[in-house]
Amino acid sequence: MRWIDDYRGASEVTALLAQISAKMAHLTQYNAQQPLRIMEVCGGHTHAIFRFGLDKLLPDNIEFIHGPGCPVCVLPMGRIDSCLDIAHRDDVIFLTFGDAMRVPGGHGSLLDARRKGADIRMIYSPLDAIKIAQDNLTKQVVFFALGFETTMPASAITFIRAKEMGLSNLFGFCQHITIIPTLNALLSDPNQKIDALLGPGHVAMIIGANAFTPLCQLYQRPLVVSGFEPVDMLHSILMLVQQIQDQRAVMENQYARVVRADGNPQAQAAIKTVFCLKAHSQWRGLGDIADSGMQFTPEFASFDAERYFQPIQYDSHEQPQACCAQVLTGRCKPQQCPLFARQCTPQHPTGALMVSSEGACAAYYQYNQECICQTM
Amino acid sequence: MRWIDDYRGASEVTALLAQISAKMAHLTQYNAQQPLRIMEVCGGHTHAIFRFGLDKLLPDNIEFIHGPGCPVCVLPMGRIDSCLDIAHRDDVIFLTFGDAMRVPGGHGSLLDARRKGADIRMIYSPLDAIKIAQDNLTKQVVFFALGFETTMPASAITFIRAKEMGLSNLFGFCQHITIIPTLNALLSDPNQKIDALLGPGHVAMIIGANAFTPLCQLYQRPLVVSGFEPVDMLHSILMLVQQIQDQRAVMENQYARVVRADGNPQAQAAIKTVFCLKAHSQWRGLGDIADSGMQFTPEFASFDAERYFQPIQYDSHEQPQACCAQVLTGRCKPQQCPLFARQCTPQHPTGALMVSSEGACAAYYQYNQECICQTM
Amino acid sequence: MCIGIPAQIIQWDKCQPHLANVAVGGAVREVDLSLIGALDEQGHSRVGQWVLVHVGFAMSILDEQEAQQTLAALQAMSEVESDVAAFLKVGGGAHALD
Amino acid sequence: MCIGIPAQIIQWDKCQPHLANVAVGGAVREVDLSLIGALDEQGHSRVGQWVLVHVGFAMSILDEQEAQQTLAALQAMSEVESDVAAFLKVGGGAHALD
Amino acid sequence: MSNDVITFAHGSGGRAMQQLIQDTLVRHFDNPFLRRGEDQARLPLTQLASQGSQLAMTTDSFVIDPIIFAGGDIGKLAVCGTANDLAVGGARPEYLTCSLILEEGLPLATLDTIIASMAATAQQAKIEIVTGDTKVVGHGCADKIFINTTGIGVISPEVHWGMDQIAADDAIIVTGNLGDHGAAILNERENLGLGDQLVSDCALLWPLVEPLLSIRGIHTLRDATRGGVNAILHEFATASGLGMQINEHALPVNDAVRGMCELLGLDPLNLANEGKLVIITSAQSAAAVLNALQAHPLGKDARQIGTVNSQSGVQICGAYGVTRHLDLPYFEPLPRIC
Amino acid sequence: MSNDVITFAHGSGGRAMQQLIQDTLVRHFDNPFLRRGEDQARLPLTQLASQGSQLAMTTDSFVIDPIIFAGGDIGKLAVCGTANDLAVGGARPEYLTCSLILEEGLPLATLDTIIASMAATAQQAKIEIVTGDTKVVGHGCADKIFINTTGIGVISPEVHWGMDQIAADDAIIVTGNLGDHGAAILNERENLGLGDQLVSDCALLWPLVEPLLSIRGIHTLRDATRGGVNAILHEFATASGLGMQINEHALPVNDAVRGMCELLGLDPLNLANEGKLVIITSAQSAAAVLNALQAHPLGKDARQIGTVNSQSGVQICGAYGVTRHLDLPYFEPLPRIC
Ligand code: SF4
Ligand code: SF4
Ligand SMILES: [Mg+2]
Ligand SMILES: [Mg+2]
Ligand SMILES: [Mg+2]
Ligand SMILES: [Mg+2]
Ligand SMILES: [Mg+2]
Ligand SMILES: [Mg+2]
Ligand SMILES: [Mg+2]
Ligand SMILES: [Mg+2]
Ligand SMILES: [Mg+2]
Ligand SMILES: [Mg+2]
Repeated sequence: MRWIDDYRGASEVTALLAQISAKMAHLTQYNAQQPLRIMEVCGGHTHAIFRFGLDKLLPDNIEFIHGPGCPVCVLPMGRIDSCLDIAHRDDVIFLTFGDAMRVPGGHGSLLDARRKGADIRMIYSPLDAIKIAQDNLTKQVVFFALGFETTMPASAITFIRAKEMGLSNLFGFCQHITIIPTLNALLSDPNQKIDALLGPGHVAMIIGANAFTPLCQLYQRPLVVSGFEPVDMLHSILMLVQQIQDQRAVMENQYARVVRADGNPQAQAAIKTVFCLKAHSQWRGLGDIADSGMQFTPEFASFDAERYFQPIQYDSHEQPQACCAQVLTGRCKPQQCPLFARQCTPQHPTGALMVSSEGACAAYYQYNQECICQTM
Repeated sequence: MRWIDDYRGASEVTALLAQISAKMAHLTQYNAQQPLRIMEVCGGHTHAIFRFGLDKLLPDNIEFIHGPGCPVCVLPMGRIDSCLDIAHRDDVIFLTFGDAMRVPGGHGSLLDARRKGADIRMIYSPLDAIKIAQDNLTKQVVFFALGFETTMPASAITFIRAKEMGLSNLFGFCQHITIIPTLNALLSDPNQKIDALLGPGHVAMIIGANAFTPLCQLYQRPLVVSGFEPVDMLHSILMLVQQIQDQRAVMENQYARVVRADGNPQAQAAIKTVFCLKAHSQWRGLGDIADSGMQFTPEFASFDAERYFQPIQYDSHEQPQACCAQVLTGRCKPQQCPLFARQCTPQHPTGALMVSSEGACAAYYQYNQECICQTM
Repeated sequence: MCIGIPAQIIQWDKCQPHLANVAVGGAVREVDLSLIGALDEQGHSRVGQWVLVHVGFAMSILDEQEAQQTLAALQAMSEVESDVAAFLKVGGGAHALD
Repeated sequence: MCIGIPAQIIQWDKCQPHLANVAVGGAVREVDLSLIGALDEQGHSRVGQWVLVHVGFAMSILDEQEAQQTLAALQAMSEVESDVAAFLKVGGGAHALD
Repeated sequence: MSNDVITFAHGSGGRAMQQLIQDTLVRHFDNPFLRRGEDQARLPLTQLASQGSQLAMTTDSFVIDPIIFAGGDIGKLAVCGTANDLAVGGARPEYLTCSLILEEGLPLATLDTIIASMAATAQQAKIEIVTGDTKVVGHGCADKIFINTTGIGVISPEVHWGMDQIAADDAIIVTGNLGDHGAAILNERENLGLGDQLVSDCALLWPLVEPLLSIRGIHTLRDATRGGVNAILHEFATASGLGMQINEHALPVNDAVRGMCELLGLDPLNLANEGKLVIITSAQSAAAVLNALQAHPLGKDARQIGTVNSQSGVQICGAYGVTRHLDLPYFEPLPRIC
Repeated sequence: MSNDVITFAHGSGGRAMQQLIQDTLVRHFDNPFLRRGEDQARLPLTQLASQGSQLAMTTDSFVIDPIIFAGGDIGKLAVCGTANDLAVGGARPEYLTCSLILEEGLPLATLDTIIASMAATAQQAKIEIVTGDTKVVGHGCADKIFINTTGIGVISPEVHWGMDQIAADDAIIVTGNLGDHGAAILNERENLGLGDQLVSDCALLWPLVEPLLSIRGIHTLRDATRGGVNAILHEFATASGLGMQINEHALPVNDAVRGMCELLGLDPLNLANEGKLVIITSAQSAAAVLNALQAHPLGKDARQIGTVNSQSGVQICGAYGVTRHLDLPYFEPLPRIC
């Protein structure tokens, strides 16, 4: 398929690996014990790294730190429990992307709730929520609006349409979160071990590549906004290595075919109409981060499921032994968590990093645990 | 089983038949063309006549006219449609005796509605409704309170209990009807052909045998309150024949082991607390009859499903060719209805007399239509 | 209409005085006694009594004496009438009894 | 997170201007164009254009020129680098390519 | 919490399903056919062919509510039902398949109970359950558990039972009380609260059938399940073109079922049985058949209830000598109350 | 109005059921076994035994939603699925049973379409549907219609296929594009609106299997249904104790399925097929097998996707030469989107 296969070519991958290896061979400050640590911010990148074996192909003085950019992995248990509270009410149809179905809250997952009789349905597009609400006027239809900036505009347009149509039985449970405050929080941690960042291409598509520039300046770390195919990612890594070699620390945009410097203005406008920043938001494993989550604007407050249903607000008691926070911040590897592959498995995840195949722990479990690490 | 088998003995049946035959042989004004016409008021009697073949055993100068005492058979289509309207609402659990499940309204039966998704359940006792209401506090539980005086006290006690318990999610759709105004209407019809009446034993158990005395006096017809076993019924018929022979027309009570002259005072009190007469009620096939139906008293009006749900009130358009009215009033036999066994069958009943196996038409269809009428 | 069946009260618990178990043949069912009273006129439990049951309620107490009288009368009649019956059988009406 | 896939606009109906059909490989799906505009800068239909699709919306128009340049540069590099690749293969790192 | 009930994972073809199959089905049914784990069981055909020249094959799906009831459970029923459909053809039940449709949320412990019950019933009858299938459907897309069993066996060479053998003057025999199963199920399903004397008669009937193989003059037999004895008599009447005449007073009904039928206006002839046969035999053989039946506990209440005549349809002769046509109800009987 | 949908009456054993069986099942499946109307079909055992010494028997329940989909319907699927489970054992499918669980409210016209489709599919394969069963459950107690089919056939005497034959260095072959059925169903069930190029591959595979009977060196075959090719490879690996190594770039996937998988983050290896085989054959026979397969339209895209090795589990070699273990997902895959 065009635009995909173009960026999976073996010869380009070979060449990029060669370039990277050659450059890394000269950066002698990095070795297998003290590797160059690149955080891929986005779960999509994490998934691609394992799917294509990029970690195995790269020289061993490069190491990936799997970042917080998987909306499912950073979802606090208490938020799922609030969703369950709403979904279990009579006359509620609860809509979610497939991604969130298995995330465990303190009282089970949405999949468990459906098993107990709640009407919970998977959708592909937020627009599907409008159709379902129209078809079920005597029910309350609640859309679990989950995701980073990439997904926000789709939610926003959906509620703008609902408002135009006067649809009063559609609600949103807003769990939209924004990545830059979280990167700020991570990078300002004195214990962090991040040398460079692979920037999230699809978030940048909305907010613009330039939105990442202040981060680079403030923390003096190189960041390359990257596409999601192997060639994209190796190309971005090469650009990062080049910056390291040049001792620069700037934002560069490898994914320019998709990402503009200023992003998508229509999408930004839609977001601004429907959502505004919340003072505080919880992130699983990361705790409270100021200005990192969204809520409905006063103009759209009538769509706010939390306002309408007043669900119980649960505390998110995480398992004390779980190392999700350390894994998310690059301070330990999944297999160093005492629960990994024992108490915490994809079938019975303790932490959210084990739920989505974009979560670092699930990816390690699926692709690495039994990996024979043999190359042809 | 005691009290049942005692009244099914072949020797008693033989003796009674012999007595009746002997007496009827002397009443020469009655012959096969001009028989003595006895209306069994109650559907329970109709059922027993066919089940035990009493019509075949009796001399052919006695003929049964199947009366209006089957609550299902006189249920107007419009009332079923109002039930359907309520049952289809979200959050309603609709409870009914099995008897009413298949009765066709203009928009199908309760069984059809359940097929389309309505939560409709069969119960054996009105008290079951209390349990279901307690177990489903977020739903509205509606009990279809159907039946003659026999069933009214059970409904009444149920709502008295619900009131004591403060149960606010239980309602009654009241289709309780009372038999005496209807017998009055039938007997006052100048075209009626009723010579004597088998009185409904279980209604009399509640209202008392004496309640039928005025009818006998007013219309000069013998009436014997009868039990439901073959010996009971033949005994009652013998008593009727004796009155005819003696040219008397009084109320007699064959069923004294169950029925007191003044009925059951507790039951009457319960009815009076919860229900009162309505000015007008529709009867299928018989039209409007004054003072023949019940409604909730003002004190119990909060339980009235019609008040709470304001269901659409449907007209009861009956099939113009259907002869239900004539059959109910003894002016024609089921097989003389042009729809009988053609358009109107137990699987697809046009008229209500074809629904319940206590309905005259269903009984004819089931027991008589193909009957070989052979005796051993 | 109104199926009513004779049943014998077989169990009663004074903690739930308005309820009792009755037997209908081998079937046992809990019924409500409110409409006949939990206790009899002498204030005794009704266990052993026969009642008529409809939609989960005991509606009437069966009157044994009344019943005996009727049945005795009928039996007497059936003895007297055996000749008539025999006559009917031989004479061959449209019906007969085995 | 945020799966976004390139797709080509293959069908558009001016009666429903905010909707179009796109092809992703052989799969066809209706997407919403609101976030990129139903028409291009010249006021023409976007049929034939490539867009990035996420949750049923076209989120960005793929820039062909930009893409050509990058790919050309990479291809050039891969030709130049064939020696390096061969070296790596022979020299035997922890990894290799077929 | 979520690991002790059936989830979609148990039906997805993935690891959870393999585990369920091994831990529950293969464990309880354990036999070499199943252990091979192929897509099909491979059965000794030559050995089967040595027993006779006709292979009997039958299938039934079981959808009962409640799934565990007085006298049995859906697992026992699923084995007995199919085994009995083979037995009534004169075939000893040999091999069964077991196909499960499970509703998301079914407790694994319940499933285990049911499968253990199937295994125990099969073992008692020396039946091997040789292949199976498991599907999981969403909450509200099935009612807890449905089981299909399909069975095969070889028809004993000396028997030629079939509805085409039915002849006028044959005796109609039932092997015991009517309606026990239907009454027990109705009582539990509709919460009628009619006590614990209503118990399903669910049983394996081969032990009752086997002694009949050698009796000459038996024309056909059938287990009287759904629709009761009435439905079977109608099938016989339709297939043979003859009349089935039964005597009401001869019908065996136990006291609890009779009580229930009086209370709810039902007829035991229309209630299901799961351990009763209707047998059509020549009048001369009736006594021998009854003797053989009554010698077995499952047949102790066996009796002749009527005779085949040259008319048509099903006729019932009441207590006072009136004979009437017995209609086959169009519907499953509903309680009549008010 | 109420007479054109399934009602409880159709499952009650009464007249409505008899009518449904005659008008729908017996009419479409028409054959002498079924027409006899006994509780069990009586099949010619002697004739079966003349074809071989092993009887293959298999069962499957079909619970698909939607019941009619691009490329087939639940009826066609129910015949193909069970016939294919016989075929992969080397047995020509001979006789099938058909057991229906119907939800109250199912339109009779829909049922008729499905039964007609079963009949047509069976006829095409010269399979007789010899006995059946019909149950009706209440609204919300099943999902429209579930079908169980159980099949038997005689295993061709020259074949000894089985997982116990798998050996290191064997070739792993698939007979065509992966995931067509799973993709088509997911698209329709979840209303994904991904166009009409997603079509189930539901097909009878005996015509593809028959030419393989005479090829020596074939070790085992399996239709890759639920769980996809991945699940079958795991079964092979577990049963044989050997490793299954496949090459990602060799996997045949059609363009529409690939598009869908990219959009939803799915892997075609985990998607169900209903017309594809996975074949393990000795390396020497691989070419002959591929030739035989490619000569048939159902096998035109057949190719070798990997080899058996002496390790364990399933390994996949990616485009850049990295080999990794391929996990068998614990769950049915859910779309990943946000
Ligand atoms: S293994 Fe589980 S608990 Fe441990 S870090 Fe990973 S997700 Fe968290
Ligand atoms: S046959 Fe039908 S329409 Fe005619 S009188 Fe009877 S119930 Fe009414
Ligand atoms: Mg069967
Ligand atoms: Mg059966
Ligand atoms: Mg049977
Ligand atoms: Mg299977
Ligand atoms: Mg359920
Ligand atoms: Mg199978
Ligand atoms: Mg299969
Ligand atoms: Mg298979
Ligand atoms: Mg059957
Ligand atoms: Mg449904």
